[in-house]
Amino acid sequence: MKQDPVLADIDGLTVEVDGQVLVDRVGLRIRPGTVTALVGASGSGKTTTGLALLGEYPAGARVTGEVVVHGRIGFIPQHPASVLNPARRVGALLRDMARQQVRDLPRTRRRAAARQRVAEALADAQLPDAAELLRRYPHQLSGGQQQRVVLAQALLLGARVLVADEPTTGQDALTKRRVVDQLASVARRGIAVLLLSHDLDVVRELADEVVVMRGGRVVEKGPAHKVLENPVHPWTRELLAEPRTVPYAEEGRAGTEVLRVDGLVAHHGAGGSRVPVLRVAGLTLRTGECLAVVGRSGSGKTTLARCLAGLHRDHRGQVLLDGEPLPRSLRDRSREQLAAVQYVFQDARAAFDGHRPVLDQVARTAVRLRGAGREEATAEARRTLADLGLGDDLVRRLPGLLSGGELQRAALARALLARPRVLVCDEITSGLDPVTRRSLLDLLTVLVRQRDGLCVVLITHDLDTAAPATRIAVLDGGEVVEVGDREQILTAPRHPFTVALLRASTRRGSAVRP
Amino acid sequence: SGSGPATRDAGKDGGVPKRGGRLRAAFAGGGASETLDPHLGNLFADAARSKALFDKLADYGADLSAEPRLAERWEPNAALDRWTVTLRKAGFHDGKPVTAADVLYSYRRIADPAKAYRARASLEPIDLKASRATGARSLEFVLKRPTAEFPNIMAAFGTYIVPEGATGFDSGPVGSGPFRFVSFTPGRSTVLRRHEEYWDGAPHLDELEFVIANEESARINALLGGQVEYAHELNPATGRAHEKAGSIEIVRLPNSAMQAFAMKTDRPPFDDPRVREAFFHIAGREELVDGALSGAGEIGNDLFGKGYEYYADELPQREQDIDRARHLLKQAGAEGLKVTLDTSAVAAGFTEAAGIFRDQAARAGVTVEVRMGSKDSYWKDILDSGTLCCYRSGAMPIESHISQRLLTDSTTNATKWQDKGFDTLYQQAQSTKDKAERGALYGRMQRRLHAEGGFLVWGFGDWILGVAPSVRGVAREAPANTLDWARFDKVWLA
Amino acid sequence: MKRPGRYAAGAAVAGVPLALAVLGPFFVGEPGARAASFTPGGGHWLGTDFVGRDVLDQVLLGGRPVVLVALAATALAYLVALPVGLVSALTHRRWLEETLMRPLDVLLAVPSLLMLLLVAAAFPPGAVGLALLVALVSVPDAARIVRAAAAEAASRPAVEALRMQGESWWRLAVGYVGRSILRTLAADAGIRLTGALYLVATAAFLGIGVAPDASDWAVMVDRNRAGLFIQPWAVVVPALLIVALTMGSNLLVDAAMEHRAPAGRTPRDRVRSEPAPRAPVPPRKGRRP
Amino acid sequence: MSGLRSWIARRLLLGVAQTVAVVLLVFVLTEALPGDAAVAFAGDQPDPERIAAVREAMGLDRPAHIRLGEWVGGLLHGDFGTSLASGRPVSGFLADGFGPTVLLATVTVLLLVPVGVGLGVLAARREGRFTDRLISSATLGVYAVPEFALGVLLVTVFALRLGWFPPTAVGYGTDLLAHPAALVLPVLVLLARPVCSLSRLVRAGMIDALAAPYTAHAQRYGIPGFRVRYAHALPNALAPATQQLARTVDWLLCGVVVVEALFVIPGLGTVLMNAVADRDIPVVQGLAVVFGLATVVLNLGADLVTHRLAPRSGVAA
Ligand SMILES: Nc1ncnc2c1ncn2[C@@H]1O[C@H](COP(=O)(O)OP(=O)(O)OP(=O)(O)O)[C@@H](O)[C@H]1O
Ligand SMILES: Nc1ncnc2c1ncn2[C@@H]1O[C@H](COP(=O)(O)OP(=O)(O)OP(=O)(O)O)[C@@H](O)[C@H]1O
Ligand SMILES: [Mg+2]
Ligand SMILES: [Mg+2]
Repeated sequence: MKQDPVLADIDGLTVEVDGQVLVDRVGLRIRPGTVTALVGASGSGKTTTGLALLGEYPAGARVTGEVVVHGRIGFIPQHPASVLNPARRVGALLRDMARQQVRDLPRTRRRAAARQRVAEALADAQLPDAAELLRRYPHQLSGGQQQRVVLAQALLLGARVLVADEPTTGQDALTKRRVVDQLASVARRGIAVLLLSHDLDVVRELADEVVVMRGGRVVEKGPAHKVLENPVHPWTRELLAEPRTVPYAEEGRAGTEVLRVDGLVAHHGAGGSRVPVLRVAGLTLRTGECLAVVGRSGSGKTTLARCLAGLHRDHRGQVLLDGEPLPRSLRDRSREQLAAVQYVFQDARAAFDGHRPVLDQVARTAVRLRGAGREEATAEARRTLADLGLGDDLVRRLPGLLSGGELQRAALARALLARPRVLVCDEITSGLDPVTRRSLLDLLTVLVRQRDGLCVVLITHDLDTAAPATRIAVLDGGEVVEVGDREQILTAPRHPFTVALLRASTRRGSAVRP
Repeated sequence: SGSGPATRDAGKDGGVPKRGGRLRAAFAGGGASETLDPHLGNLFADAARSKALFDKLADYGADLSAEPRLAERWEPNAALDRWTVTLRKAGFHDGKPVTAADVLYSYRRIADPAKAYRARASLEPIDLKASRATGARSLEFVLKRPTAEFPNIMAAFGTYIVPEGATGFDSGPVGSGPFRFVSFTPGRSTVLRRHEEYWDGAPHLDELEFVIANEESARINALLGGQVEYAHELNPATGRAHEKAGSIEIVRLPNSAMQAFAMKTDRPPFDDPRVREAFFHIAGREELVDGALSGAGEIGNDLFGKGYEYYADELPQREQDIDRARHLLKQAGAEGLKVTLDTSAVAAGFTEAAGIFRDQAARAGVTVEVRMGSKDSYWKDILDSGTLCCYRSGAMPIESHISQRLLTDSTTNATKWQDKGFDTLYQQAQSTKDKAERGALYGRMQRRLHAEGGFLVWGFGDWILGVAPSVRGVAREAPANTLDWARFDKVWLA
Repeated sequence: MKRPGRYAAGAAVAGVPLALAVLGPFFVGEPGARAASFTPGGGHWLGTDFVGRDVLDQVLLGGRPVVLVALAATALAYLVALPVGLVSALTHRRWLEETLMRPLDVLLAVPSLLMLLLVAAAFPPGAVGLALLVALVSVPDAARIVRAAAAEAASRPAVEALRMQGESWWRLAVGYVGRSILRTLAADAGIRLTGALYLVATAAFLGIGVAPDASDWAVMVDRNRAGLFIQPWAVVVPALLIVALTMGSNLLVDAAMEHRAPAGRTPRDRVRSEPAPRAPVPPRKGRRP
Repeated sequence: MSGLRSWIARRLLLGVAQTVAVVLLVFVLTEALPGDAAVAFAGDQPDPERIAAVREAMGLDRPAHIRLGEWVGGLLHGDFGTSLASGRPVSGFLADGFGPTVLLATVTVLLLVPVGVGLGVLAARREGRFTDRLISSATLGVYAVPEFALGVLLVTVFALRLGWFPPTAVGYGTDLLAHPAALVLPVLVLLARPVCSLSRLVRAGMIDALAAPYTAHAQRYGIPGFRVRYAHALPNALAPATQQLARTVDWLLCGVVVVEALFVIPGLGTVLMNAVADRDIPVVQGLAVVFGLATVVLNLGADLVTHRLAPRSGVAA
């Protein structure tokens, strides 16, 4: 082996499961101090390649090729919740890791030193005032907070190689900025970063090398500026195309009111530590419109969505469907009410039953909520899934065998099968490459425009995704600071927070357009 | 009767009795509600402790005849309804002599109707109001009717003599027995020390400790492990296992426990003597003894008290005869008879015997359904209800057996054997002074019972003890409940 | 990663008692006359038992009731415990949970001896009394274990998603939560089976269910204990068969449960104790075809 | 936190009600048993006149609810009443039985937890391999051997053959601590079954926990294997085992009749056996109070742990 500074080397890696090739002769070299970005369509084998560095492969996989890694690897998985221990407080692993690192110090100073390190790592991961956070359990964090905790773990580890699988998907624009800065400084410290991302802004900003994958193969690779500015492969070009701007909903087709939120105050925790995390004085959804909810990570977007869906009982105020108050808990909602308000979970992997094929699970919605026959439901599920780019052989697998983005689409399909009147989508595009995202949003557009009465609540961090919405609600610290038509919010934001948010997501060359 | 079997055995055991040492004896007990009150005792452990601490006026010999103890002599009047008893010179542990007043106090205490002491029924024939002390050591018992077997009353279970006025017995009971009190923890242990001035000669042992171990295997393990020197009440199987091994000695006290099935003679189907006889013929006694007693015992002949005084030896041994049984049942119109046999885990061998008998009866075309009862209330339950049940009795004189169980007014008449002629015979015997004549009367009674009684006595179980090899002077012939059973004043450690 | 031999050990061990239980009764001859109890030899291959019957015959006869009774008893216990445990884990109504679970706690606190005695006194011997007894004694325990195991699974987002789909309670409780805790349930049931078996023996002794001299391995073990040292076979053979049955069936269940974790990406060699590599890891080479 | 506190407070209140229910149930059960203290006292001399006299002397001729009421009245003043069979105070019975029982239970649990959990974790790590099979077979084998047989076997080998330990605790009284050797065999017998049930449950939970991504994650991040297993994976596997442990402790506290009898340890089990046999209702009721409280506290403890180990539960919609 030559004396080069390669920290991780993947050579001719092929991963096959049951004769199906997930990754085909992939080669990669990761050098200290550089960021190598792996981009590509959803399901193109990014995660599989990244996990190979960790020595993890799908169960029953045939692996050929060579993977060599020097030193310890940090890992930020696509679904951070999966690596957070549900029975332990968030701080437990961090503290254990820190303790490992201060073993050489005199006993008396260890505690303080360990605490110090944890605090630093958390700060680096953009989790300020974390002392309180450390005492929480993973489920008590928002999606973005979970992601940052996992990032903090990786930073604390002091790994020489960092595999970051979609590290910014769950973050708002402001936080994303800082995370990106943090990753950059990590790289500057000589750590090799393998960035698996759909977020081309992030890739643009961070990557030294870009590897473009499609269908398990590397279609193009090279220095970042070369690949991004002068893509050779048509697929790369497609990936880099501009985001859509066509509004989701038909303009000016002001529908009737479907859902109204009245004096909502939602709490988390129980008893004395019950804290209000969300206040919505009033919010109305009309047929045929699409409301985007944006805001910082942890601002209460998911909580709002869960209140609507009947998944968060602990709230005051009312959610009214057609003027009728909806029961707080979805257990008390009738089938019609359940079908009317559907929620697509932020963490798609956790929301599927690992034991049953995806197709079956998706089809069940139609069976249970619309009384469709089994066959009929399956056929419809298959159609909907296909519309979302998920082939038949794919959806007959167990959820564990699907990629992150694939699962996200399946989750959307599951909700769609209810023919909901209000569809609440929590970060459904975060795991998707621009191409897939575009087609998914196109589909949504078709639905909003065609299906009479459907209205969509789109929770997102991505202003590109939010921009075509009919209206946009901006959440900060649990308060709705601003709601308005897209034009107004994007061009004439009133609240300083909205301004900050917009500024943060302004990217090189192109501002967000109405 | 002078020297008891214990002293006889001491010679056989070899060597001259050695003084000293502490013997630990393991008994099954009654837990934290145990008491040292000799009149309250119910269990073997109580009986053994009472025997060590107290004395009775008389006690049973190996053949269940009464032997004088605190009473030196007894003499009836001609009508057999007044008995003069002379006490021997004996002292309580506190140095006071045993007097006639103590005896009267003790008997009156037992007979107190409010207290329901177990021995009260035994003392029933005595008119305690009329009885009186005639001197410091002599007294006259006035009886309600002629009672030839009055000495049996003085030897009856639980008729211990306590000092006049004694009430509390748990801390520092005072008796006249061979051992004096040291300590007592109910359900665990009782420690006693030699009473040097004991009238029958001071015990050889310095100290005697009764420890309670309810589980048989615990008793045998404690014995094998050297934690106790004497283990009371072992299983026949345990006996067999250790008999030849040599590490401990197995002592079998024969004829200790009568095993029987009791048929209620006052109700169908057993009100027909032919059915009773058929059942006598159904029983395969060897099979029952081998199976239910694991061979540790002898077969019975449907009579109580094998080997005891007055036992009707001459009657032919009854054998299993299924054909005859079938024939008798047919005669009685009881073909395809169905009976329920009550049993319970209350005594060793009961459930086993029930199962075996069920199979034997099946061969005679009788369906026996075995019903398990609660062991805590078994004796009460079978007394009046049911038709057929497992029955057991410890050793007692044949006369007591009859008076307690077979007379019209007997309190525990489990066979409901109520027969005027039989009662008369009994009264006749009680008014007969001559022993041989009396024996003849008992013989007549037993013939009737053998022919048509309600007890199907199929066997007599051995009482099995285990002792450490160093223990000498343990009686080998005394059935349980007799004088030499669980008697420790003649025991010594080699 | 299928190992064909993984069922072998369990099957081999459980096979003997199961075969005996199924086929044994066909090989029993007419019961001969009884011999003395606890005698070895004498034409009896395994000697005689506490009432002088042939031990071999008893062994051949005694398997069927054991297997049937223990299985039925455990099944019955779970039939009650599973719904109770799952309902209380899945409900968000505290009062419902308390109503279901607290009375069971009361049952738990009543000494089982007393329970046994009472059932013995109150019910005629027979399958009903026995079933009731085993249910009474095992249900509270089992329900608490089900409840504890289900608590985590019942709070997963997947359950929320199923609710969102309007899935039936059964589907949710049995299809998802039950399935997620299957391994724990299997472990508990496997153990409970053996417990039930000896409970039957104790009950038999107190007069519930089967006769105290029934041909039943567990009853044999219990009732022949007095003769352990003179005729050990009467205890040892049925005890060994019960041990084999317990061990074999549990090993079979273990084998069936092997790698039942939902498929997904797992490290090649599953996570074991080996510390993560610190120094350069040796190259992980895949097999070249 | 205070939500938890109010939950505990409510459970304790419920616990009092439960204990009352236990006492009532036990009273009814004991009353329902055939025979009463007088019958039990009469034994094989069930002379009806005598039984009636005893009944009167014991006050059993009064209606059951009056006797219960009197007993409850006494209990409110901290008086457990007096035993029917011996006339001694019930509290004495309880105090006597409590010492040995608590000692045995403590020693057993102190050994049980590390051994049971350790074996379960080890078996889970080696799932399907030789070690797993060995541990499973051995514990299951021991489990399937009845207690008395195991006890007799241990006594025969270790006490009678080898002479290492005394075969029973006969004659040692309540002061078992002074004779630690006498505790070894009983504790071994007591351990046999719980070790199996505990380790099987831990194993079952641990297999899934060890395969979970969070465990791999902790391991990947250089946490020593021991800590990964016991501090990170184990909590996810422990809830059912905790319930099992509570049941075990309950069983240990409420009287391990066979072991007490086999080794002559006069604990609460023996007290209960005798009291039931004597139909000594005040003693049985006294025990019911103790058992009821023990069960309530233990179940509450176990539920707290379960709650703590599944923190997400309770917030579900
Ligand atoms: N165990 C498995 N068996 C079979 N196919 C699998 C398995 N695991 C993943 N796949 C398939 O392999 C392909 C690549 O998956 P991978 O997770 O690497 O994609 P990805 O590039 O990370 O996608 P995304 O951006 O959606 O996360 C997907 O189509 C997925 O369905
Ligand atoms: N169970 C809980 N207990 C206590 N606090 C909680 C709990 N769940 C969420 N929170 C807190 O409530 C706030 C709002 O959470 P929510 O999940 O709604 O955020 P979000 O806007 O969806 O964020 P993200 O974009 O990161 O997903 C966060 O600060 C989070 O830490
Ligand atoms: Mg991926
Ligand atoms: Mg969120």
